[in-house]
Amino acid sequence: MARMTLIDAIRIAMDEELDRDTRVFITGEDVGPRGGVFRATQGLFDKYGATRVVDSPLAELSIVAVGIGAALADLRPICEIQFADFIHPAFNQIVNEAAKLYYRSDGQWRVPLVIRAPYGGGIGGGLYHSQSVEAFFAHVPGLKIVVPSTPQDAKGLLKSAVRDPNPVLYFEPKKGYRAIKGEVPDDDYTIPIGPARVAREGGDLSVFAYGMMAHYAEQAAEQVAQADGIDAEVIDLRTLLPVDKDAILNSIKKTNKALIVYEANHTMGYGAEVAAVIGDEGFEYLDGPIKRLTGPDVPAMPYSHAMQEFFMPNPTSIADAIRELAAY
Amino acid sequence: MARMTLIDAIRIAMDEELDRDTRVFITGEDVGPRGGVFRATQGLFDKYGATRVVDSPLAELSIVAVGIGAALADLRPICEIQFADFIHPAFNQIVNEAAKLYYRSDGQWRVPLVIRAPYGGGIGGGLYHSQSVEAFFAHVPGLKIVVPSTPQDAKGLLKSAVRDPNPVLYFEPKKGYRAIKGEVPDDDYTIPIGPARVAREGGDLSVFAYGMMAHYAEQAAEQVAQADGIDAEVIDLRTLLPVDKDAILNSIKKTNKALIVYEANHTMGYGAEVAAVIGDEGFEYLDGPIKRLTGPDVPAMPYSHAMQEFFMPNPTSIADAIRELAAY
Amino acid sequence: MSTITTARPSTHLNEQTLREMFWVMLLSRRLDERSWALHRQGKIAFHISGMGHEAAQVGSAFALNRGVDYTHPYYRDLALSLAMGLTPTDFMLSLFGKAGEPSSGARQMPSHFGSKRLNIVSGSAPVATQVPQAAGLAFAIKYKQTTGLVDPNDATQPRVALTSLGEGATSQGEWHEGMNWAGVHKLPFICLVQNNIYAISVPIESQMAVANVADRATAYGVTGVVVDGNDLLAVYDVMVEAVERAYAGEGATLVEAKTYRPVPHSSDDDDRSYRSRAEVEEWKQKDPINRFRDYLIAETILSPAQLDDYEHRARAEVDQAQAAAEATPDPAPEAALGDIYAPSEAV
Amino acid sequence: MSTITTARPSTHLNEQTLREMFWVMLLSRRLDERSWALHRQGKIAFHISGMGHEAAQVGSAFALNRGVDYTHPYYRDLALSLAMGLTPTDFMLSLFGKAGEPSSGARQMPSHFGSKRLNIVSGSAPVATQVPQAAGLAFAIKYKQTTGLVDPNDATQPRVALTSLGEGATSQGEWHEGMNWAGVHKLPFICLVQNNIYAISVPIESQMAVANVADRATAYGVTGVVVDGNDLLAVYDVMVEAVERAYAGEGATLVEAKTYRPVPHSSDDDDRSYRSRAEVEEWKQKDPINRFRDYLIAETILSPAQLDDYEHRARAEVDQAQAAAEATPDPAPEAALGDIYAPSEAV
Ligand SMILES: Cc1ncc(C[n+]2csc(CCOP(=O)(O)OP(=O)(O)O)c2C)c(N)n1
Ligand SMILES: Cc1ncc(C[n+]2csc(CCOP(=O)(O)OP(=O)(O)O)c2C)c(N)n1
Ligand SMILES: [Mg+2]
Ligand SMILES: [Mg+2]
Repeated sequence: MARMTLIDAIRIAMDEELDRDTRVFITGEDVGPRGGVFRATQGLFDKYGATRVVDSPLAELSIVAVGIGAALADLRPICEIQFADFIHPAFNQIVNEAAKLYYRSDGQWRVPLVIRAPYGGGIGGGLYHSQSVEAFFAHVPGLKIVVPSTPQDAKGLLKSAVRDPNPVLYFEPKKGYRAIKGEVPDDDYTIPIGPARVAREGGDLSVFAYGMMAHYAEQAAEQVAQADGIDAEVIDLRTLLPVDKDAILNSIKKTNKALIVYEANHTMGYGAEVAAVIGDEGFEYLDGPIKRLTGPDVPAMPYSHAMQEFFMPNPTSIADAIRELAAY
Repeated sequence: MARMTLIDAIRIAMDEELDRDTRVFITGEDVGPRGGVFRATQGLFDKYGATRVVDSPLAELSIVAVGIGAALADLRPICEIQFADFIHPAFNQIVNEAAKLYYRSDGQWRVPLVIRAPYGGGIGGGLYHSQSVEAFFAHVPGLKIVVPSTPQDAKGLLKSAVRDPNPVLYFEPKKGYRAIKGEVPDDDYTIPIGPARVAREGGDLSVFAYGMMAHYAEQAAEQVAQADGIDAEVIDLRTLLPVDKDAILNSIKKTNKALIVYEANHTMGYGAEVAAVIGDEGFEYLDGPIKRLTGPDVPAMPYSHAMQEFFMPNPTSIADAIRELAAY
Repeated sequence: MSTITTARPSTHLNEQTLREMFWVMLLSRRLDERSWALHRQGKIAFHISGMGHEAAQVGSAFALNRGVDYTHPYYRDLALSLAMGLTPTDFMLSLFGKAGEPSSGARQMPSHFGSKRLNIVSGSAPVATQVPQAAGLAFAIKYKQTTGLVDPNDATQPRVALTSLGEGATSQGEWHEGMNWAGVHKLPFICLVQNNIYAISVPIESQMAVANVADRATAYGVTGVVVDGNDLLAVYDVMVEAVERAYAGEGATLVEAKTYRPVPHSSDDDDRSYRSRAEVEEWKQKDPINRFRDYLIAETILSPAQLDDYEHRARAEVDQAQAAAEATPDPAPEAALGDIYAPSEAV
Repeated sequence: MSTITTARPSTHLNEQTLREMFWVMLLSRRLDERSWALHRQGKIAFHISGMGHEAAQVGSAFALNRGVDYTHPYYRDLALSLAMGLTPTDFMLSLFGKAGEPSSGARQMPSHFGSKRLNIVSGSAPVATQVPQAAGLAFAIKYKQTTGLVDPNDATQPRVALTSLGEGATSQGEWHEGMNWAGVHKLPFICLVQNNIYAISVPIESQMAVANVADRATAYGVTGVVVDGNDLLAVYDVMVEAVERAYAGEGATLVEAKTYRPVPHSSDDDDRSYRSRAEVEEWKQKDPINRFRDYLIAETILSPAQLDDYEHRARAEVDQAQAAAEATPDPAPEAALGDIYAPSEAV
């Protein structure tokens, strides 16, 4: 066990996977000598060389497509998209290609590909360095989507992603890269893709979140527990696709109330699906409206600090939403 | 008034807009002499010439981007994407550019752009000529999304789209191109982007749908009215973005039960947002679970007729779902 | 810039191989013709044809280590796929969308060729997506050789990746990015552009402002070659050079085979709106199969009797394939639900 | 293929204009230096610099009908934007993210230049997206002229669209598609590539396998020109030719200005991991502003006293801009909610 930041855990996972399996390689912009703009690949170029840690041309479509091709040839690419905001040029390759190759080949061609991308706001990144893009891809069967919120999960889930025979999008809450710290086992463990994590048990209501918002939701839950005696359960969804319906419904059966938090735009954010699952299969257990606390429906997060803070949910606004729902 | 098909109404709308305003032009693959692969632009090249009906290179990204640039310069481009399945290469231009230009320029630069794309299944198109892509874009504030289901709406909404100062995605249910017929006024009318249409009034439950599924939902509602005495209200959502919350909630207040139908993949389809809106603001009126009848969560619609029919909701499966929900 | 090849590896082909090349072209053509007929009869819903492109495809295929080297073809590559090892029955199953169709389990439209066994990557419909993926296949070849995962001289392993597409599809950004990777990493990669001067109805002048697609090779630092795509042996010659270049680690090649599609784009198309009958007739005179047939007969590599025999065999194979497909049931409707995620396995 | 220009329109520039060009470069540089200082002082969160690129930008800008012709610049185009008419205060407001910042209302990060009034299209961060959009602007210019919406000789109307980007960004499919439209439609379009041989840390060899970006012009049937981007007048000369070509309806030009970024990519970068100090020092010797200053002084177009005066004025303008920005309040938080949809208006 060692205490470390989220980004350290991510780097260590990659380091260990590169070490374990020669088929694993990394490509992306500035992942080489520069070690990535966030330093996620720092030191890996020196350790594994230019063949396995490959600075790509500045072209996301081909970063993903070359990854797909290499995965078809049984390598294990880890493709870094420098910011999730820049994944859109690769949308066609992800949605029409990576997600559909196994299906369209009747199960002959597999795409064991990992796409890592830092996502989310609150770091002064403005419209194009703050986006949360997970909802787009959650509509695409054939993909898996992972969003870690703790260093322990980050390492274990990334290893699972590298070993998964399917394309996995691994979105990293970049605001938490250095802000989130935690204990990480030293050994070669994995955390399965699929199951959500009960981050905090509680009986009064359920808060569903992931990434930075899961981290904030835990803080908010502690706050309302101490200040208001509200016992909120926090479910860190952690895997967004496939949807962990059981975890969602089990929590609702227990608490009968749902608050869903995400920092993406409100409309059609991932929480819409969580709400829809609850509104259908969890309907009979509900004791209150299904609430969402989200980013507003504006084209993207603004740069100015004042506007940015206005945009982002935070522990305080989550605590307020918890209190309001608890009082329903 | 004249009775015509959906695609005729679309063509007439374009013809009239080209005639009305020299700034209007059409570009896309095969829109010129060929008149479009579905014949939506038939005759327009002959009438307006190569300057205004422009065969584009085979490159969707640039079809949209050139459209954006032309719109910035105050033209009124209508960009045709040959099949909605091929809109993905243009995702970056639509999501990062068209949707955000007005916002990012503090309201200085407008993008009066229309993107037309035939969408949906049931025509033997397999994985790549059957997709429903509306949900991806419904997560993008700054865009408007329109899906007509009748010839009258098709003409009026397309004219509104051409005259709208914002980027409008206009998705055409291609299975209905010739299958859906109806009366269309001869005059230069518009139908506003925004409000849903009550396709059938009813008191027992609400069916929310759009495009081909709205057409089917009407048929199913008639069926259950006659066979089972169930009085279903059918709301043709028609504009998907901005979301017409009022129409949704007003119907729910009246009927207390919701069935949402869409042919896209289940998870994160547009109906997830409709369900989430109802689960929050409509919660107090609900007398039953919020149901969705949708395409399954598989990567895309298969080609084989047997599998395709298995994938698509249809009037019979909608009628069954209505009966089941009515009995709740 | 485009280079003209001077080496003529085709002069070393034995008669048996020459006849085999002819046979694949002929079989492809007869299968293709039957497909159009089936569509006219209302027996199948859709056909997209490789007619006219057979020499470009078969000449390319025979330069590869067939069934071992990677191919990532497009919808016109019927003859190429047959050369790789797909069968007429495989194709008929796809036309009829029947159970057990080997490329996709009848999930895809016809002509979306694929076979893991033959290292044919299953293609999609969005054009040009295969190009950067094929660069990825080529990247993997080089990677495995560099890291010692495979022996560069092991002929049981893929040593080149060939992808193919139409001239129109080179307008896509996907093509640019794939070509660029191939150039930057000097990959064992071949891009075969089958230039039939139309993308559905759009003529090449509306697609690009250059005389030859192969001229674009300059932008990527790869070798560019223009070849008469209706001349089987000329295609074979330039392809052998391209393959040897790849095997030798000397980088990628862009081969432009100039040809024509004498039929509509697909069974949904009507080409009379966008090109003259005179033009079509003119090109039909340059038919690549007739041309190679005449050559083989003139060189007495093929006798008229053998030709008759080939025609009979081709018809019989096509008949048999059609019968087999017609006798096969539809897939189970629930087969739509399979193969969404590959199962995890022990690492 | 690249052409070398022989015409020297710069020989016709009057001294006043030459000094104005120098002034814009100097002002841009001083503003840029101050921005770095403000970042070091922790007063601003982010800066991305145009240092070293001033000659490429100002030489280009002065060849245009400034404030009328369209520009669609990128984040390094501080000097270009100043030449077009943005002010140091405008820029300082963006650095501080303050209310009323004219390009974006402080919604965008600094250096995302834009102004409807000056026909500078508001840029985004994803690289190369502006290229096909600028092709669209150029398409609109030609369209309006062809359909009679504007008079081709009306100098109050935009007659060319210039977009600019780095060499790394030409790897994007967006670039390919934009260049291709410009070629196919023979558009009044100029693509200025500011080649500083790095994309953040990635050297040009990992980006493309060609010697010059301008060599890629061949792939699009447009004119390609390489120019020393640190030579103001040389840039001006090739740009005047490109602009005249556009105005005359003779098509698009790809101009590659070879230059260098003597500072890190942005305030978030540390360039020591990827390039040597010696290399940086070597390029600093080629500084475009010093070079033009020495020329003006040698030609007695600028006196040492005038130079001093310029320096003082530049400092004063930068001081004043900073003070103005610091004195301006933050935007209202709720300003985040504005400008989602343009209001409909009477047609
Ligand atoms: C991304 C994308 N856009 C549009 C289409 C529709 N489409 C199918 S084939 C085709 C023309 C292709 O022309 P070309 O690349 O020259 O190949 P050819 O069919 O002539 O062999 C088009 C536009 C598609 N399949 N994919
Ligand atoms: C699509 C996209 N991917 C990645 C980035 C991150 N990024 C910003 S600038 C840059 C390098 C650009 O290099 P170049 O085009 O050479 O321009 P320069 O900065 O050198 O002037 C990168 C990778 C981005 N802005 N957009
Ligand atoms: Mg073609
Ligand atoms: Mg650069």
